[in-house]
Amino acid sequence: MYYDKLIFEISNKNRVGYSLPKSEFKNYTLPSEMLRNKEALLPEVSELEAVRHYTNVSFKNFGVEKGFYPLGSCTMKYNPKINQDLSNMLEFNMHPYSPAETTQGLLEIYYETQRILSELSGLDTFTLNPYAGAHGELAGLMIMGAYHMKRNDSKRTKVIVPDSAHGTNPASATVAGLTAVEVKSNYDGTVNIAALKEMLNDEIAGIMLTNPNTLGIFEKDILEIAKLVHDAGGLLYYDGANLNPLLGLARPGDMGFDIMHINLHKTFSTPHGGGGPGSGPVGVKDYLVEFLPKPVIKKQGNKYYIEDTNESCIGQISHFYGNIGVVLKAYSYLLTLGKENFHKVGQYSVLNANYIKESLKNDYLLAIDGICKHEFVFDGLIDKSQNVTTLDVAKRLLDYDVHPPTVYFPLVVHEALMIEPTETESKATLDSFIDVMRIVAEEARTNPELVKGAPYNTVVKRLDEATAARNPIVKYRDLLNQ
Amino acid sequence: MYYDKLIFEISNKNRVGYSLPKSEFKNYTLPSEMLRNKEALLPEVSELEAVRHYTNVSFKNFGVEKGFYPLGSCTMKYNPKINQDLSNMLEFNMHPYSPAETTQGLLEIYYETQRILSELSGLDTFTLNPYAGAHGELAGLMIMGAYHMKRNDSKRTKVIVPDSAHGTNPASATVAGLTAVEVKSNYDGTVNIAALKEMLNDEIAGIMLTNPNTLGIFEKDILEIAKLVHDAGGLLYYDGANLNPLLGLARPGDMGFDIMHINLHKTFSTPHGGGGPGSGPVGVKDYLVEFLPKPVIKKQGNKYYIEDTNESCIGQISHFYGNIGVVLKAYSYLLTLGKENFHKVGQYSVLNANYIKESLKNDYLLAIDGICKHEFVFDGLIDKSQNVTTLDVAKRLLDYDVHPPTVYFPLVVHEALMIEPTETESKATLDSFIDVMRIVAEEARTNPELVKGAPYNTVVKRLDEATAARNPIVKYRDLLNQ
Amino acid sequence: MFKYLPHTTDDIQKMLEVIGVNNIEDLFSEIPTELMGQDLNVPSSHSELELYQRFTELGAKNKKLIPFVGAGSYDHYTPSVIRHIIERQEFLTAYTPYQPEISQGTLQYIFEYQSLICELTNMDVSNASMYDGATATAEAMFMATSNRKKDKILVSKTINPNIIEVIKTYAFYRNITVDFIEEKDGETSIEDFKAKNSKEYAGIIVQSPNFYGIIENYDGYREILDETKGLLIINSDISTYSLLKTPGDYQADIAVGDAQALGIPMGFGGPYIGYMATTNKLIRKLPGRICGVTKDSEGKRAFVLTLQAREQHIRREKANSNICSNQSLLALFVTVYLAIMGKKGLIEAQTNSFNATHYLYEEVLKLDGFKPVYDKPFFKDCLIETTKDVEAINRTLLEHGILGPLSLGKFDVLKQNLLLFSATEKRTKSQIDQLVSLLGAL
Amino acid sequence: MFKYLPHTTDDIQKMLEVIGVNNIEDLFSEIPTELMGQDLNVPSSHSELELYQRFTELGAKNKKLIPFVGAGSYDHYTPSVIRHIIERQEFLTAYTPYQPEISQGTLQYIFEYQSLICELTNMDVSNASMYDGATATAEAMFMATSNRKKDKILVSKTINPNIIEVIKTYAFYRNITVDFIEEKDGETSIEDFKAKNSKEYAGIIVQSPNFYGIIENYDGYREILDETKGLLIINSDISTYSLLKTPGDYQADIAVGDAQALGIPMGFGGPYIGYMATTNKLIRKLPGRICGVTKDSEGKRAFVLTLQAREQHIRREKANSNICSNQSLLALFVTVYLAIMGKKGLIEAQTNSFNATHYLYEEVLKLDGFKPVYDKPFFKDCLIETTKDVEAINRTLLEHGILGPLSLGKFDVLKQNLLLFSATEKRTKSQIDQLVSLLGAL
Ligand SMILES: Cc1ncc(COP(=O)(O)O)c(C=O)c1O
Ligand SMILES: Cc1ncc(COP(=O)(O)O)c(C=O)c1O
Repeated sequence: MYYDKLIFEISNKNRVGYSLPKSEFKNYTLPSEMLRNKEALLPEVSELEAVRHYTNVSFKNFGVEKGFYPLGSCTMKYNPKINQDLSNMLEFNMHPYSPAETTQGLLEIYYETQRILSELSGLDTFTLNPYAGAHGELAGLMIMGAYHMKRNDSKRTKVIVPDSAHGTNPASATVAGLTAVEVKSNYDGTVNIAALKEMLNDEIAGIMLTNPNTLGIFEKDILEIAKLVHDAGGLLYYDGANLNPLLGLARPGDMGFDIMHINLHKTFSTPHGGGGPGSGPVGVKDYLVEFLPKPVIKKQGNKYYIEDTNESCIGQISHFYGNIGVVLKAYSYLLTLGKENFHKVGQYSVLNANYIKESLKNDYLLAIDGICKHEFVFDGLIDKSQNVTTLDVAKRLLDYDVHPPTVYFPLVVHEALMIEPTETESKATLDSFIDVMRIVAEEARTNPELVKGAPYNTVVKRLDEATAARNPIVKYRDLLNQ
Repeated sequence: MYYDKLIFEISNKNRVGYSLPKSEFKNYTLPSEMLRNKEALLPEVSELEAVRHYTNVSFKNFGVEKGFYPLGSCTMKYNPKINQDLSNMLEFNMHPYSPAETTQGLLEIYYETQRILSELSGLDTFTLNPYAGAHGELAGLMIMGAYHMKRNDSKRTKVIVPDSAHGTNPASATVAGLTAVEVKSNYDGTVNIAALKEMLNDEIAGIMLTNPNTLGIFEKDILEIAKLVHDAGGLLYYDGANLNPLLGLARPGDMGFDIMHINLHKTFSTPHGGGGPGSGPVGVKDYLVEFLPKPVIKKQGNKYYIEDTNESCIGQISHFYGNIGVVLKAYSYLLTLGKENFHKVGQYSVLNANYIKESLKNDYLLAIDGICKHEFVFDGLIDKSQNVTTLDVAKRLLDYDVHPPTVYFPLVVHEALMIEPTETESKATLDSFIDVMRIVAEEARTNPELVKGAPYNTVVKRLDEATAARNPIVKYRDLLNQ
Repeated sequence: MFKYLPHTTDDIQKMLEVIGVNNIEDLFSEIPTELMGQDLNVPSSHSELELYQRFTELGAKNKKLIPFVGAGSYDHYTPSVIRHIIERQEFLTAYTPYQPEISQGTLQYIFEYQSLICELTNMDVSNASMYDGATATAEAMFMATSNRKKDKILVSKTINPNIIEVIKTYAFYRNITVDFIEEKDGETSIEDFKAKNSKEYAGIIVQSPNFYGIIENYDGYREILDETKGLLIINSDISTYSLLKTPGDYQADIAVGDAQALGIPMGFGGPYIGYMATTNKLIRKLPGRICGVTKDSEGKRAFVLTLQAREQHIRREKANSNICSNQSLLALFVTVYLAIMGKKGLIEAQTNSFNATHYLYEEVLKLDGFKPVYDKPFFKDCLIETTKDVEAINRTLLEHGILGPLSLGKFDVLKQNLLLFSATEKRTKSQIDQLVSLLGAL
Repeated sequence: MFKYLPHTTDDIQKMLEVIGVNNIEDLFSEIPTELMGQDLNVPSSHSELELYQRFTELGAKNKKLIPFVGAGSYDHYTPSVIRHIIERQEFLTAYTPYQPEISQGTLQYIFEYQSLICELTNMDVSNASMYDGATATAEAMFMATSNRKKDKILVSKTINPNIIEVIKTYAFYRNITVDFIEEKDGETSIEDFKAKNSKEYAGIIVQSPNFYGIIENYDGYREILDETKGLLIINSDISTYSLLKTPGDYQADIAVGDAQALGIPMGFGGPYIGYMATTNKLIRKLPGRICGVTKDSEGKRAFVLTLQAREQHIRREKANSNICSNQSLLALFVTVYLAIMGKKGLIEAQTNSFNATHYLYEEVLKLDGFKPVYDKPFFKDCLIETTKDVEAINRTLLEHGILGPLSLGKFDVLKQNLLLFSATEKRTKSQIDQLVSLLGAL
């Protein structure tokens, strides 16, 4: 049966679900004008009621441990349990102001994680302070800005961003006080060198690239691009949200990138948590290290310490040192993969993507032919005669207990179905996905209305999103007041 | 979609899901005739495959945190998370042969748990060695036997067991080398005093009672019964599998019982785990303490120690000291309830049962009128004209996401539906159960075929149990060989 | 073979055949060879036993301390059930709820979270979370400057200096000018505010309880701002609204801050969760995700992400915020925390913290060498001045397993002898008495 | 109000009205008043914080030790995923699968468990679990005596003495006579067996690897027993069947023992899990639950408890066993363990343990004052005789955080100087070297 209750709707006056020790202190008082005057409507439930409620709520979700989750650009790989266990160790639950002598373990993890990321990426030093990918982009672009300012080259305010880029890229540019300008792409989303050359001038702060790009294509002229941008006085920013395809194989730093961010919640397997917490470490080449946001964790001899007095840095972008709990998990994952396996992540994620691509290209329209990297994009069904859209396909997949691919991104592909299988999936899982995709394609041909009416097996059916936006009901009190 | 795979069916040659450190030792060898000659067919899956498999398998189960579980005689109360957390503390994961000086914490928990159980039950000392209720019964009946033997009264080999008793009672008697004899009951399952008097003689080792009995009725003449049995030279055994109804209110020891067991996995909320592990502590009066199975945990001054040389004891009934992991959880629960709440467990479990009983007695046939204790029994629907059975009702409840009550037990009630709500359920939950039960009764009247065909919303429908028993397929290889 | 990588050689061979290449390397042939094959100085693969070993060693390099400091990270009690719920794979491993039909779990808790934030702050609408209280405050500044089309903002000096640092960083790169309002007796000076406020400013950002733990009073702020059409942005540790006057009571435009004090472990500073709530008027300026109620095609109540046109994935360079992933699982954490603690428990936990801090304050002030700094009502941080050697104080306390107060010298060399203490409901009387006796013995 | 008890006074009032009584006490009016209202000397209710505190203190009263002893409880590695799976509420909080339509989860893992036990033992059918290896062995004895209709059984003296104790207890009360087969050079004496065996006995119970870790050879046992129609019951730590000859290979009738060594934490002795498997011929004599395959009304494969007519809830006093709740969750534990470790991992873990124990054996024997007892192949326990002071040995080791060997003096005063060592795959070379050097320095 469909569980449709809100926690507020099972609440009952005077019920409790908590326990606290009896207070040992006398009651101190506050002037009454400082007190809130309207009681907050908070739940009153027993512990069992709370647990049962959220357990039933959880049943309405789809997680990686239920089934295949080929959500392009999101790298939904397996999130090992051991990372969770280790990050929960009480020894790591320290107050952020504990002196360095009492937090050497935590500081070592921070330091070592950034060091391993440096090795893997070919950039020299990382900060783990950014909270997510977009936050990393922001910090990275601030560094780009700071670099030019320090050189008194502050008319450089434009950042080149391809049209296929993730939405956070242009948005981060804006938030960092820069102006995003688009460069023409080739048909496969790679940078058009001629167009690039034309754009490069002394107003260009740099270029932001995802490589392989969001179409899954490696920028094969990257060395030339890097030279062009550098020669023009700009810097290269690498959106490494997803580092899977090249992990252990090739490094952004060696390609000429100066700044990058990595999403630990993608490549390094920290769970997405329904939309965070993430962690978006930013790495830079040596000549940019001074700009990294403070506080900075450093090592001297065998001791780790926190420096927060660096003058030339971009400033502070987080209250403390970032999402350390996420870093703990990533560090555990890095150690587990280890030297022996990093490159296999790259290889198998690419193998899996190409296998699906080749297996389905007779039913779905390949946006770009040829070898892809860890993900690729279909432009919907090949047979468009029945007007079955990418959205319809996605919804129909729900009925087969598969999480749909990313849809309608990247924007450059009209009916985009962006597929990223990740390396942790077996051939059997890929094969059953391929089967389901073929069945849906067949259904679209033979029974298009079936597909357009999907999903049927989910707890709720297609939703009316328009009404929700027209008349937003965004809290329980809005429901009460209806 | 129905997940129907066995772990063997997703296995793939050479795949692994484990990691071990590289061995640092040279390889020693064994004579080849000592080695197994047929390779075991064990799974070969990746960690994700294993996790995803068992997650999907878990979706096919119903647990207390999903919904109401009024399974009579099983006391399906809420199992607090904190008990789980505390029992997992690494500090308690000791080798059982660790010397007492290194396990004082564990021994204290063992000792204190038995002491609190003693207080609650009015018996003087407990052993926590028995692994489950039936195991406790066995140990308890051995103690009964040992007592008579020690007194050279060994013709006492009969144990009186009412017909309404749980199946383990007579079975335990047999396994303990005693003979179960049935005493006539009154209509409400209570002991017929006249019949009892007639049975009492010098072959009677004792009597086993559940009080309140499995029909939920308190044996109000218990003091008289105790006197009769004691005067006849017998002992009284209390099946305290479920101590809920009298917890903190009245004590078996005070009623005259000499021996009892308690199921920690019922009254004291350790999770049932799909059928164990349990823990069935056995308590005895002072004059029986010498018979408790060894090893025995004792206290001297502030120190705890293990004694395993007691000569008069019944012997050893477990390899070590019982299911300590279960004891840890029960101890945590005992401390949480505490003096302030024990009696409320008794009160509310009884309140809840009576509330349901009164609310449904116009639709379901009450086996026994009047106030019940923590559980009670319906003899199926009142309206039997449509031949809708208790089994049909139970199956139909599945469609409403309610776990059915215990069915066809106790055996003395033909169409038994045994309902035990427990104290952790709210009035709202009881009300919605009552609603569902009424709906099902109404369906049975108006649309009996609907009820007889149930369930409809479960992952599998009614099962063919007869074929399974006729031609048992009890392992994967049987399926392969089909 | 490796436990996270399922492919056998046989699998790989079959897949390569379908793709039509000979070996895996062929899938990387477009990558310039000079880029390939670096030898990496990285640890070798750890088995689980080795990993436990390593983390146990690392854990042992930290020293467990009993904290008597808050200053943005509070050692509150965490109900045991929370971890069990948020670690259910259904919640933990899901992505952002882009496919609402199979994400009703995430969407529902976001809706509950938004409802709770609105209840506590007395505001109309909350988003689904921000990174932390500091970045949320910086985003509130952007919201204000964008809405008011101004490039200046007023910020009170009584705000936590780390939050000020983040505001400054965000402001600097986006060419926003931050002007500060002076403090007076430990509070934001309303006189200075009146003096400085003008139509040039998008509004003012204040914090209460402020960095010193002092509860500020914003009566009159609304009126002052209405004259210049400025926005009132109030930052707070949200747990304090269990007892204290809310942004809604002050007719604030934006309520913002951290929700860490709702039982989130100190965790060396993160993950925490920034909250942000505003008025109906400003809903379309609110950054981040918002969940709303709708119906499915059969009329069932259901939840969706709504008003997405505000967000970066649609507006791209025109978006006012770049936030994408946020702190969703912590929103669930906070939601379960509030469900478990409930109306009574939240108040009890905060009242106990309040009382414990006040007891600490009273007892420390009885000692020689300690005196009050401001005579203002405070909540669960309190400021005490000492004539003793601050380093010696903290060293002694550390030796006894105690994390002592924060010296404001960290932010201002002149304030070396001002100590910021805090006690939560987890601090027992005997712990506080020990602290006091250690301080007394110095 | 209390967190586990949801009723408010208002709820209670309404419920009492429906029941038609005035107060809760009225629900207990039939209970003699002299039985009611005892004042109990029990602890008062602990909040979670107090409970953590209490358990932390209790935990600190134990001392973490590195064990070099097995003897029925082995410190093997536990893969991290197991706890996460078995603690899913779907598994953890369910009862015995009496309603198969909503218990397919439990039933399926039982079926997998049974399959795995059959694979490892090479037997036809396994039940869904027994309490522990010792009680399972006693139950095997009952199975044999009941099946053979005899009241005598032969038991080898090389069996773990605790198991023997349990066998003796169970036998004594049920009037079964246990006669012992002597040991010879650390093994069951086949000569003594031949000499004592007769039609009076239901069969023989042996253990391999036996208490000393020695791998016994049961060639010829089947033939000896066939002459008297006796049953062959082999007890073993099931993990050893990863490498060793199985009960099936010896045509045993019952395979029985403990499965703790499949990664179950030592846990101070429990919960562990007894396994029990037999031949098709004896399936109806097998105690406990058995899960079988069937179909549902739509033809889907599904699982049910089957052959329930054997069990106590149906046969009552005629049942041959009283077992009801067993160790179901541990059956899931073992199943997940075997899924994760798989064909290769199980062998690797056991081979590493075997090698570690042999290395330990070799190194200790190089020391003065230590010498071998038997010259027989052993597995992961090994027996060494010492001329040194056994108490001093264990005291010294304890001081270094090591749990030393088990002195057989615990069971036989004459064997004080026989030490039973063990090492698992968790023991590193440096740990063993430390042990050896401590022993050497004595
Ligand atoms: C290519 C790319 N860049 C940037 C981001 C932004 O990362 P986050 O959501 O962690 O802010 C994402 C993920 O959504 C991404 O896929
Ligand atoms: C009344 C009664 N007695 C005894 C038992 C046996 O307990 P266990 O299953 O733990 O052996 C039970 C539970 O099934 C019971 O309900």
